[in-house]
Amino acid sequence: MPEIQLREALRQAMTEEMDRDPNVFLLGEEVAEYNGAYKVSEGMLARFGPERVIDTPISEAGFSGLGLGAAMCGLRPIVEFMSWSFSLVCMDQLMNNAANIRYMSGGQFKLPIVFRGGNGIAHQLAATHSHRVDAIFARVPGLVVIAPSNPYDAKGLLKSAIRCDDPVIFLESEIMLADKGEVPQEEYTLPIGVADIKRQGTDVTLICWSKMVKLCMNAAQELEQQHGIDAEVLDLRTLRPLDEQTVIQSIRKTHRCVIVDEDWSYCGIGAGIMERIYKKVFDDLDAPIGRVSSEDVPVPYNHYLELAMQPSVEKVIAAVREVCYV
Amino acid sequence: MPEIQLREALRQAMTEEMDRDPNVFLLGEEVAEYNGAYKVSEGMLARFGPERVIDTPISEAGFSGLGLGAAMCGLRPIVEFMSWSFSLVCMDQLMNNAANIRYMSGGQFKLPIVFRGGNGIAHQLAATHSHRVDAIFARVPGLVVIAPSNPYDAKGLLKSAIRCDDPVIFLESEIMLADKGEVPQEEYTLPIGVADIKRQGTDVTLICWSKMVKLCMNAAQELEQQHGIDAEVLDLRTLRPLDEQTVIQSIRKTHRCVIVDEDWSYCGIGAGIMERIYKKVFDDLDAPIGRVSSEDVPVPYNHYLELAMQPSVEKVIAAVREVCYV
Amino acid sequence: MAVVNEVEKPPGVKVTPSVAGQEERKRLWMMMLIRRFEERTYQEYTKPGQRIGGFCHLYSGQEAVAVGIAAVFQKGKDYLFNGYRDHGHSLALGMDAKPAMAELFGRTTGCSKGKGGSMHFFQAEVGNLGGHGIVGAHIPLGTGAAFACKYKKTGGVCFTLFGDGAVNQGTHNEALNLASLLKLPVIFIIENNGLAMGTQVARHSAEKDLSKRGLGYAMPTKSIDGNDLDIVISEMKSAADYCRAGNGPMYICANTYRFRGHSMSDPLKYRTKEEAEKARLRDPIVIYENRLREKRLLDDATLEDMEGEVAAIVNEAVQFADQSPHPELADLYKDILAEQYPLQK
Amino acid sequence: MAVVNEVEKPPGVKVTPSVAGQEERKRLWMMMLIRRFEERTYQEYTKPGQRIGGFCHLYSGQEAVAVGIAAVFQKGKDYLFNGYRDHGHSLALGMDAKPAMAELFGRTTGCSKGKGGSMHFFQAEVGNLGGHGIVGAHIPLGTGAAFACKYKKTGGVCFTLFGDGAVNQGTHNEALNLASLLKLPVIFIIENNGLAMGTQVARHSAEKDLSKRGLGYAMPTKSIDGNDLDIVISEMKSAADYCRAGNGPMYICANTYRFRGHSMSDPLKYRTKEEAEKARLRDPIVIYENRLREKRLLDDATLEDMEGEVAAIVNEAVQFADQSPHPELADLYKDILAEQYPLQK
Ligand SMILES: Cc1ncc(C[n+]2csc(CCOP(=O)(O)OP(=O)(O)O)c2C)c(N)n1
Ligand SMILES: Cc1ncc(C[n+]2csc(CCOP(=O)(O)OP(=O)(O)O)c2C)c(N)n1
Ligand SMILES: [Mg+2]
Ligand SMILES: [Mg+2]
Repeated sequence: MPEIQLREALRQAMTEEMDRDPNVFLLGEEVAEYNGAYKVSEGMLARFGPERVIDTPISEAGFSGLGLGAAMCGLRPIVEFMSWSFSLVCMDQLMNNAANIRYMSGGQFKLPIVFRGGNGIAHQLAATHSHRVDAIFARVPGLVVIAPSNPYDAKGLLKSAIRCDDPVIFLESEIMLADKGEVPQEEYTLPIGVADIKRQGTDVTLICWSKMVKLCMNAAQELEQQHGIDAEVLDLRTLRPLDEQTVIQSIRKTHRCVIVDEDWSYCGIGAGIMERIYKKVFDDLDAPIGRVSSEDVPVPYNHYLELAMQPSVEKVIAAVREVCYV
Repeated sequence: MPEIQLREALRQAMTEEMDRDPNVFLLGEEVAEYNGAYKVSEGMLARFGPERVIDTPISEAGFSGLGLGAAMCGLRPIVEFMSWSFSLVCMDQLMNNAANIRYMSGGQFKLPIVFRGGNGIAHQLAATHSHRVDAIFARVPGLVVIAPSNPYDAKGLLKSAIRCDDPVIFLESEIMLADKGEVPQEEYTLPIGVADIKRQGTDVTLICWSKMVKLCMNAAQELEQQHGIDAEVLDLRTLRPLDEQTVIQSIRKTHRCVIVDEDWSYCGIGAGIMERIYKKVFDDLDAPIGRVSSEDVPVPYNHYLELAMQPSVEKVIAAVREVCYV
Repeated sequence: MAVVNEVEKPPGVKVTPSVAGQEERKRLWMMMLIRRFEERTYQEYTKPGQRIGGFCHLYSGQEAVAVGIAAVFQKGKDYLFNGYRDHGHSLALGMDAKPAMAELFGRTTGCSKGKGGSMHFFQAEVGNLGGHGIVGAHIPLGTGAAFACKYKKTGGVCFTLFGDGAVNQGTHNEALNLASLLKLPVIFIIENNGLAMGTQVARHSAEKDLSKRGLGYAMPTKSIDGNDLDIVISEMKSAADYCRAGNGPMYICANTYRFRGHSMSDPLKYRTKEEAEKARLRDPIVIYENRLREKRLLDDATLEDMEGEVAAIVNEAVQFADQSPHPELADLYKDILAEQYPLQK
Repeated sequence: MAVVNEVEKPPGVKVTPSVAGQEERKRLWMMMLIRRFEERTYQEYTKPGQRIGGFCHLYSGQEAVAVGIAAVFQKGKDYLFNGYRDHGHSLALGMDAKPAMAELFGRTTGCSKGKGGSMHFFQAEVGNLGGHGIVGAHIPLGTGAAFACKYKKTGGVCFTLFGDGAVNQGTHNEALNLASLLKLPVIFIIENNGLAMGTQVARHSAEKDLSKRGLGYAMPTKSIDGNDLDIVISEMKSAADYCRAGNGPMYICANTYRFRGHSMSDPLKYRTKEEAEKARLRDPIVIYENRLREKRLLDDATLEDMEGEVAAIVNEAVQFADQSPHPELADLYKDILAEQYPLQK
């Protein structure tokens, strides 16, 4: 299988779906002539032309709303946010118009729209440009939230998201765009709402998604080699709806769990998962669920502080050893 | 002590603080000539004049930002949102400018500003007008989040919030504004960051805040009378910073806990509290922490559905009986 | 197709005999229906044992705008977005009074199954895209519907209505620039009733002539009398022609007046008796009625018939709503997402 | 006080002998300092073992705007808000090059203690209110600082700068209306460098003359040459006088050009060599330098001195930054909240 970058996987997904369905189009800042701020949409203007690959002004509320109105009329927009941090200026469009119009109209409308872009902490972009919006959107009924961890999942899940008739919040990571992974030539899609065991293990379940999966895989390796602990790495892939079943099954097998989250700990996804599963696995747990998340501070510019505030292999190993009492 | 409505308590707090400090002023939609959409600021224009009680256009991002800029220059604005649901259109001003400017400037600025208004589900206002923003803001370091449950607390906490040099998210409830309670004539303030035991109990801890406190008090009474269960009712009052100590002490005493939350359960404050305390009380618990929260659906217009989706005395009693195994 | 549409009368409503002026009478009739619907809604809302809840904003006094737009609205092609003051346009676009009233009563038979309420009337099949409660938030959606018309080359336009207070939401300006930049067929229509809740235009907009709030986007702007149905029709007609021709968007301020309070809870303290009385003289229904009389297209007998008709329709609507069932608990969980999950496609 | 300010030279910088034209030379000198600072920043950012990170936006080519504003800025009274392209105005308002460079290096000695970086330069004591990364989000803050000036009757004004792309954020329009409605002393200044990242003005704004994006708010709007320092000074002077007199806000589009890419990662593919060369002819530093020569206020020797001075200052700044310590882990948790909790006051 050819190895490609995550940004290419995203581009392939969009390109294939735009070839497949003329109602799909791409909208966002610098997606067309500049070929994408992070080159995700490179070459798509040349291929599909300015009617279907559209540069917008810096008007997130305006163009996300434009996408939503178009979706109400049967089109299938892909709206790119240069960064999910900028979605804070159009939160109402997403939390109200995207999430509620179907419900408030008694089911009269479908909203087949994908909002995608880079989420989370990149490199020294400081507090305003390093938001992790996972929990902000996963909290809201009416939305679907997806956060892939590798090129294969990213392509398969983005294709499903574009075909999905519901509004999808698709969370990428700027610093994962260059990550390489095997992606088959043949077309495929992946299911939305299904977690994936990235590594089988017996001693502890590491729950993670997006950027944190690679981190947990590295930690799992070191745990095995240095500490003889066999960790199972569970990649949620979809944050809403949450695949509780797979999570619970894994914990019932390992009896121990650590949730690794790039977000702040209070009211983040990690907290949400605990809320959803704690009662159901309470009697299966040999130790309280462990947590690794970002420090409860705004993201600083300084490189070392920025690293220090985030989850690390060391922090994951420490948390695992704690729940394993070793 | 005189009994006054919660809206009067809020008005007294603002009026006393504006009398005390000429840098305090009130800004918002319909706060002046209309005397407040919900009559919280009734009479304040007459008392303080149009320089200090200011009607704004429907520009939440504009006037919340105006307040923040003024706060950076030494004023102490009180910004009223007609409803916290409308803060979604200015989320960036709150999550970035309010929460991060101090940090990003290396501590050069204080932001002594209070944002206040009605939060949560009122009467048949439907999905867009019934948001519970508690967790959205409590998740964010750099903000202080307060949610009082009665007139006495509301006045004492709002006065402290206005005197506080940090940005405060002050969550009221439209349907509590007419609630009456005793408020002393003498001036007083209440501490920010301190929970309050509203009812001493030995069998189970009910964690709640704002509207849910009254609900839990009623449930506690019925639990005692009907089921012989002695519930402790813990009113958080401040959602950030969370008073973990009081919460943990109570659970160590009762060994059982139910968190009652008007928000959705996934990634709400209830989830946040579990994240913060579960590990610390794991060995003290005789049962997994119980939960009562709103159903995972947008808020419907129909009166009966709207009630059905929210926490109720019955739901609280059922949850308590479950954790008490009776 | 006809330059302007016929008002569709619900079955059973007899059409007045004389043929001359039939269209005009039907339009008058529709304004009367809206007025009657709103005034009855007021009664139902305020009477003991209240069966209507939440925020409810009445359209009385502004009827000419919605009926004028409906006259040029091409069903199956065009779209309309509005704020929460949406009963009038919904009836004008052909919503039956029954599902309209039933929605206010929160019943399953309501146009939004009782989940949306007064602020959220939708009728997808006629292009009525709501009914939106957050001030200004629907204006970008209007550019999106217009985008769809252009993308699919349907020749449709999107009428995007909002109040005078909504021009102060940034979404308004972002939408204007996008629409003009992409040359989208959208007509931005301010229903300027002089007030944003209790705030007069002069107290919420630095520029008093609201049509000027559309300046700076290289699109034509215009201020019109929103209480004169004939003017509204002709202005909307030429605006729609302009947009359909691919010239991009247009910005129209329709000046009107609301007779009732902002919502049910509004005591109208900010309004003098004199102002209200003066306004009554410019009642769009009275203006149009007199014009038809002058043109000898209307006589007392016919008007009486029409009044009887609209009264009957609204009575039936209330009965229908009252007898309709409330949603079931299970409905709480329906209409949230369109798909079943896990989802593979 | 002086009509326009003297540029304050850091101690140790010798002032060129002849007294005539001293002010003018100091302004030229400040533009040269900014240019040198930015070009050195470019080198430091791009050289191996990179010590500057994150988004970094250079001001080269736009110096006349910041230096012109600084000439009329009244310290202790006035305020300035800007976007993230903020090195130039910070130096022009008197920030020492050392804490400026140290901030880029992320050190504790930086103007924001290494927590803000390039986009977040602040200097509270001179009224430099930043340095803001979210496009358009600081424009309402500018109206707030102006509100404070009016509330406290200080006679101060707030210079609120933003890029051409920021006019498309709704916050821009909400701020304009609020400022005009409340008659706030704020000067809205578009630094129109022709591009929002890779998007030319004509592709992001329906209205090509950006000064017109300020229409509709009953405030004066104007388009000026932002590359001619004398023009900028006189226009800012009259705008500030207008605002200080209590007339409300003013809207100015200063047309300029950025020599470098949008940020460090920008390959500048959207720009032809010809365009870039043409722009060089309108380099604000060259324009002003030539004017001073024509006026016989500048000779080669003096210019050489000045070049030596700014080079030395920037060199020292880099050394200073390089030798400054990184923040400690404990600093991560400082400067978040001003108070200690639990808090009772
Ligand atoms: C973003 C937002 N802010 C505030 C409100 C509360 N609100 C509802 S209607 C209204 C007044 C709107 O006036 P206008 O736009 O003139 O419309 P009209 O009611 O006159 O038809 C306000 C302030 C809201 N719904 N949304
Ligand atoms: C709300 C928001 N959207 C997008 C961005 C990403 N972004 C940063 S700068 C920029 C271009 C701004 O151009 P302009 O306003 O002309 O300022 P200039 O860079 O030319 O000085 C964009 C799109 C952002 N920071 N904030
Ligand atoms: Mg109005
Ligand atoms: Mg620019």
